[in-house]
Amino acid sequence: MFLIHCPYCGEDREEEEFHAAGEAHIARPLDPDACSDEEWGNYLYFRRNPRGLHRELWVHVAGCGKYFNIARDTASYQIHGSYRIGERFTWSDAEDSAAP
Amino acid sequence: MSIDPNYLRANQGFRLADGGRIDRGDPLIFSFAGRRLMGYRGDTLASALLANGVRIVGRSFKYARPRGIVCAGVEEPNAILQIGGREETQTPNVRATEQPLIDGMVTRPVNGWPNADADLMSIFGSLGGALMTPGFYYKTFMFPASRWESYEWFIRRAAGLGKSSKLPDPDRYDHMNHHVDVLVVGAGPTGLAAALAASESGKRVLLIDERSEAGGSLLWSGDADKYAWGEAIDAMLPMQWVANAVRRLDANPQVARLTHTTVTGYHDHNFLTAWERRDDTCAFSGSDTVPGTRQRLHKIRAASVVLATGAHERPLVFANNDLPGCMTASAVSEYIRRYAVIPGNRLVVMTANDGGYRAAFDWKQAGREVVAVIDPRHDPDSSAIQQAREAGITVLTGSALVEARGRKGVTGALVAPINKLATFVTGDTRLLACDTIATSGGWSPAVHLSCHTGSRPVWDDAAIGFVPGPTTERRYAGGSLLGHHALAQCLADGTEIGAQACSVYSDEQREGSIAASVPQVQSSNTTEAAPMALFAVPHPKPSSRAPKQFVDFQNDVTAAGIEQSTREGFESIEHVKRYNALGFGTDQGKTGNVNGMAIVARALGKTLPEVGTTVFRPNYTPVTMGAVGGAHVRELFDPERYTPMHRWHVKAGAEFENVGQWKRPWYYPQGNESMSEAIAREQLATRNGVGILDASTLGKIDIRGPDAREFLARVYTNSWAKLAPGRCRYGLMCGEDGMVMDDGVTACLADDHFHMTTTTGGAAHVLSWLELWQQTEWPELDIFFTSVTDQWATISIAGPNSRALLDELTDDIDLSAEAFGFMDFRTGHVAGIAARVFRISFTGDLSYEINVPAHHGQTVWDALFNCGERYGLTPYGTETMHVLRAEKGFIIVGQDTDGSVTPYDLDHGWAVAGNKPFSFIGKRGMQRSDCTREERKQLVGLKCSDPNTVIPEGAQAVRDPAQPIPMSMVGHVTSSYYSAFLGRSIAMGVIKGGLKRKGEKVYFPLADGRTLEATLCDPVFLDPEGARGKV
Amino acid sequence: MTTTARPPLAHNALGRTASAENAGLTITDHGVTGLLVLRVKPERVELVKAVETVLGVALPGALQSATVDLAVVRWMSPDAWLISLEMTERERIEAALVQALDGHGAVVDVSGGYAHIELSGPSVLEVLKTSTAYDVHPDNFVPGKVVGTTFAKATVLLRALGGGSCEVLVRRSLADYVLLWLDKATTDVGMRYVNNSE
Amino acid sequence: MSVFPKKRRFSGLGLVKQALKHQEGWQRMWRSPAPREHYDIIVVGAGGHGLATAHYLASVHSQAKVAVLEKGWLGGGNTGRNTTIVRSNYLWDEAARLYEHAMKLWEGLSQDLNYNVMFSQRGVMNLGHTLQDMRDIQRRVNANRLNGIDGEVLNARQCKQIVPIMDTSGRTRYPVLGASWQPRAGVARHDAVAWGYARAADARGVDIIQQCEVIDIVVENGCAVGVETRQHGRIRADRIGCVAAGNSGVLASMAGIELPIESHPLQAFVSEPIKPILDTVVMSNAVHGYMSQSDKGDLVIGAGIDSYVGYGQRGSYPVIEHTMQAILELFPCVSRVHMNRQWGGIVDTTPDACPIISKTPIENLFFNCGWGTGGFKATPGSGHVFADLLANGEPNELTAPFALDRFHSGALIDEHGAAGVAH
Ligand SMILES: Cc1cc2nc3c(=O)[nH]c(=O)nc-3n(C[C@H](O)[C@H](O)[C@H](O)COP(=O)(O)OP(=O)(O)OC[C@H]3O[C@@H](n4cnc5c(N)ncnc54)[C@H](O)[C@@H]3O)c2cc1C
Ligand SMILES: NC(=O)c1ccc[n+]([C@@H]2O[C@H](COP(=O)([O-])OP(=O)(O)OC[C@H]3O[C@@H](n4cnc5c(N)ncnc54)[C@H](O)[C@@H]3O)[C@@H](O)[C@H]2O)c1
Ligand SMILES: Cc1cc2nc3c(=O)[nH]c(=O)nc-3n(C[C@H](O)[C@H](O)[C@H](O)COP(=O)(O)O)c2cc1C
Ligand SMILES: [Zn+2]
Repeated sequence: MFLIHCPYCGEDREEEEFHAAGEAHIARPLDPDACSDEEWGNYLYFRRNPRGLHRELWVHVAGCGKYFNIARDTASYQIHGSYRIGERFTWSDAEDSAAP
Repeated sequence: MSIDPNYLRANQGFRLADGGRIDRGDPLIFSFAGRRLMGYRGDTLASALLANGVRIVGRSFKYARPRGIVCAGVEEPNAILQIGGREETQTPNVRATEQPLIDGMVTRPVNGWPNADADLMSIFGSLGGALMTPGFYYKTFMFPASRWESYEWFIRRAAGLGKSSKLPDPDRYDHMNHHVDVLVVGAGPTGLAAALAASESGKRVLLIDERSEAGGSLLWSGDADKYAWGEAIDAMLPMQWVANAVRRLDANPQVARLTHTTVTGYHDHNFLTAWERRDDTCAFSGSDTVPGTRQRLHKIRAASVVLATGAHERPLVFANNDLPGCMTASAVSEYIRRYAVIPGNRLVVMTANDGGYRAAFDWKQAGREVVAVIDPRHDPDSSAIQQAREAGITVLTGSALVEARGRKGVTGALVAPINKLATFVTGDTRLLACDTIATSGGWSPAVHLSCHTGSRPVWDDAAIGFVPGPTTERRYAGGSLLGHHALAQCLADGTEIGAQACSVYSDEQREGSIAASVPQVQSSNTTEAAPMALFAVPHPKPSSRAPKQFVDFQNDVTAAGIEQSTREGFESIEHVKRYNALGFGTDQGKTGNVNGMAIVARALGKTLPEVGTTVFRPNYTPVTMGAVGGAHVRELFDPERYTPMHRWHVKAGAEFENVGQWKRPWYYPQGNESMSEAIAREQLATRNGVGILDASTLGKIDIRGPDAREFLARVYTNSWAKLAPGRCRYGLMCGEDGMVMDDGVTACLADDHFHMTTTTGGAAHVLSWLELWQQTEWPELDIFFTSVTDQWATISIAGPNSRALLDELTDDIDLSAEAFGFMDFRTGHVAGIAARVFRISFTGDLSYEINVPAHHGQTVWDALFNCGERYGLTPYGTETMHVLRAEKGFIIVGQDTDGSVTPYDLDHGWAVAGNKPFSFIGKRGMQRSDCTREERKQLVGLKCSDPNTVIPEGAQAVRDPAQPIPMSMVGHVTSSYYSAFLGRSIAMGVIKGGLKRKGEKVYFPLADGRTLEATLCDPVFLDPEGARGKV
Repeated sequence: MTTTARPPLAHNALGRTASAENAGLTITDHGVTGLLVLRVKPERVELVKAVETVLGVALPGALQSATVDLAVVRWMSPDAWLISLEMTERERIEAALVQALDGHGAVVDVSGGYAHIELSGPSVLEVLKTSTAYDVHPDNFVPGKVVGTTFAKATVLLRALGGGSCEVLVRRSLADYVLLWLDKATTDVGMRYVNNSE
Repeated sequence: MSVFPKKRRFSGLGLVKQALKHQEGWQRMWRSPAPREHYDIIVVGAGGHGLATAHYLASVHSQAKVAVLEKGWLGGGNTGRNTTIVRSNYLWDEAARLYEHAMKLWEGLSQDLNYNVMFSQRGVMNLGHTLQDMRDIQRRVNANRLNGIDGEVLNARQCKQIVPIMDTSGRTRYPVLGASWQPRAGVARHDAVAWGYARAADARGVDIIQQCEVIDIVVENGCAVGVETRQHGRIRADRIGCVAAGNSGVLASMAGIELPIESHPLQAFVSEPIKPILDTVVMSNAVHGYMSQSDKGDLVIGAGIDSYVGYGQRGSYPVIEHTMQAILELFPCVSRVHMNRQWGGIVDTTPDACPIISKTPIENLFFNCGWGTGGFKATPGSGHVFADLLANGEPNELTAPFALDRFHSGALIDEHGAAGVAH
């Protein structure tokens, strides 16, 4: 069970207080109406789903109610950082080249 | 009990006259397989059985061979018993070696018919033994195919260990959360030293051990001893040192200690679970007193974890090594020293290391005969051997015990000389008469916990075992767990890692600079001979032809079976595990796994590290399901949410419906009314007079901010730009895929202030959906959402008399049609309470939704009833609400939609404003090519040709009922009722191309053989002009 | 017309008002308390200032609370505070806050939406530890600290009070569940229920 | 017609003969061949689906030069860690047809493979706890029957008759209102399925290469031409079919494409073995847990997925805990039984809870994945239809609806609503 740092509460909290909300930084196309079915489908459903470093969106439902991002390794489950919406996070590793 | 205790006491023929950590003043009487026996407080069930000379404790799983107690701790594979005198407390598969003896306890073997001593199945076992090799099932029982089910019936009945109760468990379980700086697992010398060192930091320390008291292996090796291990710690006898350490720890308020508590799982980010056995006395003694909490699961989050879990002794693999009387060497010592129980009279020891000699010394000291110690090492030189010889014990080096003899227990040991590598027998065998065989193949570190988070153990040649591998957790290990068997080393390890573990916070304290002093060991043990890596003992015959050599006792896995599987291509240790069920038992292979791996390595010509281990997973030892569930059972399984008027509904005799976590009144039967009668009555009363519904469960969200309007326009499909204060609007909410997700009415309180309602079940999801968009996508919008679901009691009154009724209770709201029109919203007072009143309708009739602060809900509800009688005020529940709305063709999201329905499919195109400037959520999704197909399933009304027949909900529609199966289906019924008001059945459903096919017929072939016919129609069955609501 | 406000626990399934002798846990039900949710973006400094003037206290930071004569202000989220005050003061303060916010932020009356209870007695720590995974050790959960967390299967706002006591604010509809939970959780230590709502 | 020479066929008599020879005469069930340089078809992943694909490629399509590459040991993925529920009572026509196709193959599988996969048609019960559950059950059972799939709707009393240990008293937090019941459904011995397919495919000349991890897919001019492996370097092939379950996304990214898939941990656990108390499979969406009892006696219990992406073959503890509570809600008598072991798999979930059996934007590269939490039951059918796709290069009637393009057109086959837990 994860111990997750909420960047708003400023504390490490138990996973049970949070919900995972999928891959982070998936921007809504600026002009949806101009998207092809394919572009729209990609936005809706297609994901990087990496084995390794992953930026993802979580929400502190039982706590402050805020959405935020965590940078986590999906293989080791290690969390490398939590950061607020709008902030950026970079791994010291160059390994993260595939990231957006 | 009626039996004379003195008689029972005298029956403990294998109890030593003195010694042991038992309380002879507290005799406990228990039964095993129907026999009454006696033991003492401090005994385990196993030690008490041995004291009474019980040798056979069960029959083996596959071959029904007699089995006895092998170990003294959690690694025990055989002594798995059924406990419980009453049906509701029947507890299967309890390890006798761990279970404290309880007065009045009723115990039985789990297998054996008519009993374990004389099991008839053993006849099959020995006959079938030759056939029932690995893969047996996969290779047979295939013909004829139809017979498999009956074969299986027999297989299932033969399998399984104990039996479950069939009555609900009367006991209570709970959970306890902990946050500590240092968790120390294991209270042997290593763990105690670690806890002592850590406790000096002032940090929070938790020390846990599965045994009934601290001390670990010192419990069987740490008291006065005149042989090689006459050790002292800080000039105290080891067990005195333990007592002293425990005193110091208990005096420290920052230290907590749990005994009889097993750390069962090590999860990510240093989260561990520990299972505490608190109180089994009531359950097992048959007493009727109300029990407290039987077991508790501790959930521990630790900044760092110290593992000091020690090691398990490996029995050697030799022919017939499963005969009762074969034990591990340390178990023999533990029974003698800790419990004052001698498991037999004549002992043969076979050990590949010096430690095994202890069993011989203890045995001799207890005054019994040691026949010989067999040591496979050629000319080892150690104090142990010297002292053994000095004590007159025969030591045969360069030899092996190749086979045990006996039928229901050991009667002899076959011994032979072997080569230096211990790979084959080099000379003639010799039979030694004995009744007990103690073996030690070495020690397997208890790496289990260290592996649970995915870390793989690594082979350590010096330890002759797997030790914990690298991890990303803050985890420290020491002592026997690292293969360090010298007591001084264990204490040094513990002190060091204890200090390290608590210094992770402060940089200046790194690397164990806490000045805890290492307890000093004084020992007379001077020379040690290197242990030998021996696992399976050679036999004059190949293992396929020798008597069975057991590796995993619980699953009857043999050396020959393992070799056969490698021959069949099962080369991965994981395949071997699964093909043989090696390590699959309740002991998870604690004694058998490494031996099994060694046999695989031998068969494949690989090294043990090349073969590797299987994956260790929780649980370390099995945990009751009740403890895992904790107190969240029965009425606490999931919260029940109540509306402010809940108790009134209960008193009014309502039947309730579960909607999400809410309890909603479903209908209110009166007298002997049936459900349909009650609903008909509620419907008619509402349509003709006035009905009242508790709608407090609706989700309610207060939305405020200058950008509220813009936001609503983005998340709803329709337009919000022109909704004036004081007005309400219905909205559909879609996902980005264009599928309907929720609906509800939103009122405009002020230009920048809205009151949104959602479905009961969708409330939480909708709020987080709004937050998601606002927080992550449009943070620039100045707007706030606050859940006010619980703040407002919502009372809906519907029916032609609703205005008159409400008028009685309000002075400051003008209810006239002109002043307060349909879809208007007003604030004012109802029954003296400040209220928000919406004139909206889910029934099609004149209707008001009164919202008052929840703490006044009951007051207003009562006030309505106070003057309601003359209007025929009738409470109605969700079922009537469903009928009333269906008469009007109003949808229920989740019932009439299922995640594959767009607003257009619902013919709700009117609620979609395609020309809004912002491409609202769902707009693009509903325009995808498949979502605009002509022949999509669309919501229509359905009129059954027989007006008295209600088409079942979920009935599937076909156009041609005569077609053969598989039929081509065109849709299904989503809502269907008998409308008492219309005097006929009505239904809605989604039908392919339905909107263009109104007037056509569809058919519903039902499971009961009937085929119903219905005509597609408009879903508004009542008052299509909407006149009733607008009066 | 005079009415009686019903506290959230008034219809609890247990109907428990009696007291157990030597109870390990005492539950004090404060009944209906005036409660306002205040929403304002902390970066809108001028609005925060105005609000603070109304309350007479600075808005507390993460996981903190502030107590003044008038009210207790609890941090809920970076842009949300829960203010408890006398019912009689609620309307006045609500209006003043709305005015201070000048069309931004939000003030929402949630007085009816919560049960407000207090846990005290020798077993509080033990009961909290069986009920929440939050670290309630007094080293961490110091008086005045406010945390949103799970309590059994409900979501609550906990505030540490002096003397090892703890305030629990839970949504009204879940209050009976929480009480039932506490009743079972005190099987070994006993509990006492005190209705302090008038 | 068996592919096995008489000597290698398994039979009761053969067992006796081996017993007389002290089991020394058993032969390998599959070879351990060195890979060739080139294959007509490479199947990546030796789970049940991949092995079944190879078996049917060889037996139905007479494809001889086929290799199955497996990074670990065959059957060690989700095939080796699932709760073995087999049923075909899916809601939507497309799904129902596919799973029923599999069900028919299950019914003769032991004989087809000459390997007893212990397929036990003991029935599967899906409980309903709310009125909406019961509507959904009615809808699904009606659809099943018209699709020719067996199914019945049971009331609570009938449920109790079949499962006496279940609490149907109505006093539970979420009372059992009824269930759907598919008598032909059941369980099978998961490992045996992998082993049986492997043995049969091997006998027909398929190379099963274990300890051979694909680390890259070689794409030339938009066309897949081979794979790079960690242990054996490059192996070329005319067509490549990826059947890697939870690792599908990783393989896709090797080819430079994304899939509508997220890989989540799915956990399960077993009790210690006990005497028979449960003769069927019971599943419940609403309280979220399901349970059966294996022939060995352990209660096999499945959980819901963890909500995050995870490749660790383990999930979080609360999921286990909640599942256990659900099981105790339904079966309060098993509370004193001990839970022995828990584990996790990596399931490839799609937005509509239906598989992807499809061509890809890369020529000659095919995927069979997205079976998520419920693909064991499809193993024979999945292999059968994927073999067809690989052999012909074009989808057939059964596979066409499961192509990738549905995620663009919107023609999803949404099994979420009606089937919920999709095991
Ligand atoms: C806990 C759990 C319970 C389940 N319960 C059920 C159930 O009751 N009923 C049901 O029908 N389904 C169930 N499922 C789902 C079912 O297990 C899977 O859908 C099914 O087994 C998938 O089979 P597969 O052959 O596609 O995948 P797998 O068996 O996972 O095989 C994929 C193989 O690909 C290999 N591989 C991956 N990447 C590479 C690479 N790069 N190179 C080489 N090889 C690679 C893997 O090692 C693996 O062996 C459950 C799943 C889990 C985890
Ligand atoms: N060759 C030998 O003679 C030999 C071999 C092994 C050990 N020893 C002796 O054993 C001692 C080793 O000390 P140690 O402290 O490392 O080990 P230990 O075996 O003394 O103590 C380990 C303790 O951890 C407990 N434990 C293990 N797993 C647990 C779990 N999951 N949850 C709760 N408790 C758990 C055990 O019950 C035990 O009490 C030394 O005194 C050493 O001399 C000697
Ligand atoms: C249906 C089924 C039944 C199982 N029964 C047992 C069992 O009785 N004992 C056991 O130790 N493991 C059992 N397992 C679990 C396996 O030991 C193992 O945990 C699982 O296959 C996952 O592999 P891994 O743990 O090696 O990663 C069972 C697995 C399945 C799928
Ligand atoms: Zn937070």
